[in-house]
Amino acid sequence: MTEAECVECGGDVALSDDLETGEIIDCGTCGAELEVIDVNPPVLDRAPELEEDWGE
Amino acid sequence: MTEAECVECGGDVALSDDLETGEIIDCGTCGAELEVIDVNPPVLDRAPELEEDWGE
Amino acid sequence: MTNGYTREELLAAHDDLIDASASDCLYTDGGEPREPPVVVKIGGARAVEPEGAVQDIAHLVANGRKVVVVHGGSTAVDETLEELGEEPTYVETPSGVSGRFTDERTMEVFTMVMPGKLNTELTATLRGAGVDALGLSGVDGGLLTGKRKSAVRVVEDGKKKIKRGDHSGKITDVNTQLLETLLDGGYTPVATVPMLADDGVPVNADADRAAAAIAGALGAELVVLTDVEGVYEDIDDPESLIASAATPAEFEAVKNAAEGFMTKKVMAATEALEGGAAKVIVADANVRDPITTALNGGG
Amino acid sequence: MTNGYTREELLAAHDDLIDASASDCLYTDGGEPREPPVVVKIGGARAVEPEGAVQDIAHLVANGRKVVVVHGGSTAVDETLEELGEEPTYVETPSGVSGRFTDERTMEVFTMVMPGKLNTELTATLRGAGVDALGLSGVDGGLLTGKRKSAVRVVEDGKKKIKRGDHSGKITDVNTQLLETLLDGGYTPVATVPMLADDGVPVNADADRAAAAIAGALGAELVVLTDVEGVYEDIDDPESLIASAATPAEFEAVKNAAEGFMTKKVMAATEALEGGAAKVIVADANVRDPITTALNGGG
Ligand SMILES: [Zn+2]
Ligand SMILES: [Zn+2]
Repeated sequence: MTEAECVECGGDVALSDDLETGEIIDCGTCGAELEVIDVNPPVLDRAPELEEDWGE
Repeated sequence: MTEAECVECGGDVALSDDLETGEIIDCGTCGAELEVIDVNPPVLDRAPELEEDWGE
Repeated sequence: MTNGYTREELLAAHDDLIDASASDCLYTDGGEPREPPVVVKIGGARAVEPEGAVQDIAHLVANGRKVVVVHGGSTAVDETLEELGEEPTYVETPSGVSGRFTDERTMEVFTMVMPGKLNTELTATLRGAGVDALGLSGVDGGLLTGKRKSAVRVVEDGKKKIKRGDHSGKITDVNTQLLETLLDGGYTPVATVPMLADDGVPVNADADRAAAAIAGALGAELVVLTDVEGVYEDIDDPESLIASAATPAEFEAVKNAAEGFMTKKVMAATEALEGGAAKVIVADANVRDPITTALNGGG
Repeated sequence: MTNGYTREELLAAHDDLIDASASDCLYTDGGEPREPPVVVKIGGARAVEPEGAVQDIAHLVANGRKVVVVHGGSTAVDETLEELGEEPTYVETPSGVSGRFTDERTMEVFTMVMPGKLNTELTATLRGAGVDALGLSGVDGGLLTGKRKSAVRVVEDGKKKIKRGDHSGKITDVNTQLLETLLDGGYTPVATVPMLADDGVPVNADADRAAAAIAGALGAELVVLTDVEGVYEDIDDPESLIASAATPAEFEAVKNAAEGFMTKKVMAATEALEGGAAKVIVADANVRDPITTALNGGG
């Protein structure tokens, strides 16, 4: 279990050991959705809002 | 070695044992090109003239 | 191709059609028909099996109606992927909708199957029925364009994730001038996806929504043919069929009733109406003259 | 896509082009250019690698020249056949020419690769270069039609044979009205095979001959880009290059000189001239501005 800093509020975000790139973590402090950009060391960024769309 | 009749001149056409459907035989008598329509029993017909063409 | 009709049946159907819409259909004075064009969406879940639709389209076109055909063919894409030893990738979105994840290779196969195999086949079939059909993908002449979406939100093993490398997009513009030029020239456009994204890349888009975008842009009547018989208020009660809706408000009721894969069709229908379509009908593909029947409001 | 030119180079090339044909190129009074259209045939033996051609086509179109692009891609068809576990079938004709035997399955793969993968790719690439490109197969709008040939004469193991089940044909008609409608609308048609045979079936036809048929029908100048630098009177002597021919008679000399795979290009060129093409140039694809260079008569 490691920790990282929320890019929105600066609060601590707990990270599980099976963290994956692309995973979305909710900040427990401010509720922001954070995307795991890199795993080792962990890098978080605000997860992009993406409209739901589908193809064929 | 069997024989068949030329559909053009009625002459005898000698057929080899390894005759194949689609094969073109030249009539030794009149020179007509004959297509092997069937092998057993052998059926001959005048081979169609086909313009030479190619694709991609 | 089998015709499936005797000459007498065709003539009778022809008379019916003229009777049904005599006030706004044929003009012996050479005037233009005042009816809006019809956009017919065929194929989908069970690939393209459009025999009934083909005859009906031929009939409509022979009567002077302007028709744009749109087709999908997702199943055929999966089949070809499997023949090539590739695994089709489907992902679940946060709202529970399942959708294809289109990586670069899948996109390549997608173009082979959609504008390649299926569109060529359908265009040839329509031409065989006397329709001056002309196949187009959304890339051709910039027919269907919009924003690229290379990332999607998915749910994998219960985790929310951003998945990148997707080749999909959202259609925001339709080249109606191209369609009108072709329709005026007597052609019947046969359109399919991919669309062309704003980064210049051909990408995946839902064919129902492509049909909706086209119908909206042309102010056309949209007939979406499916294997099921429309949208049901109660999906287990065949009597609860909602045959058509003419306004976004009416469609709100339909929307609430729709379940499963019909969600996409209803969403597309809503988009068509909001985009300017004259009318949207989701109808059973498996009846004789499915389009004429749908347009004449019954079965 | 990399551009390959600086802005200054593009401007200089632009000036050159205008200088070279100032008398019949740009009209500030809005008049129509008097030049015939250009049909550009790209791709072939080494599939489609058209970067130089794409820039050059964009340049020609920006200068108001009407351009129709035609592409082949036989190698890509073979690659996809192999990926699908199929063996491409080539047969030898009595006169010694090697040609593809196109059975039903091969035809299906053919439509996947030609109007599907390659045409969509090239159309998107051209659009990325600013050309309002629109892809068409010979099936679309009946662009390329003619007689079906389902049987071919072949030589197998030294025996002459009739082989049936072939999907090929001979292009006898081009829908010039469709091309002119699109050209007048500002589009650049990107055409490819299959053609549509008189029995309603899409079939294989040689892309060089398709380009020739189109050039003939439009009275266009035909530029056939190849990996070799033209036709040689003596194929082992680079000095014996025959750069162009303007009449069937001139081409008779070229014909006698052609060897190997060039035979087909020369046959196609002859057909183009006999069909009404203004000029035919077989030119090296691997130079900068290959089309402009060819049209301006040098290298
Ligand atoms: Zn936070
Ligand atoms: Zn004889």
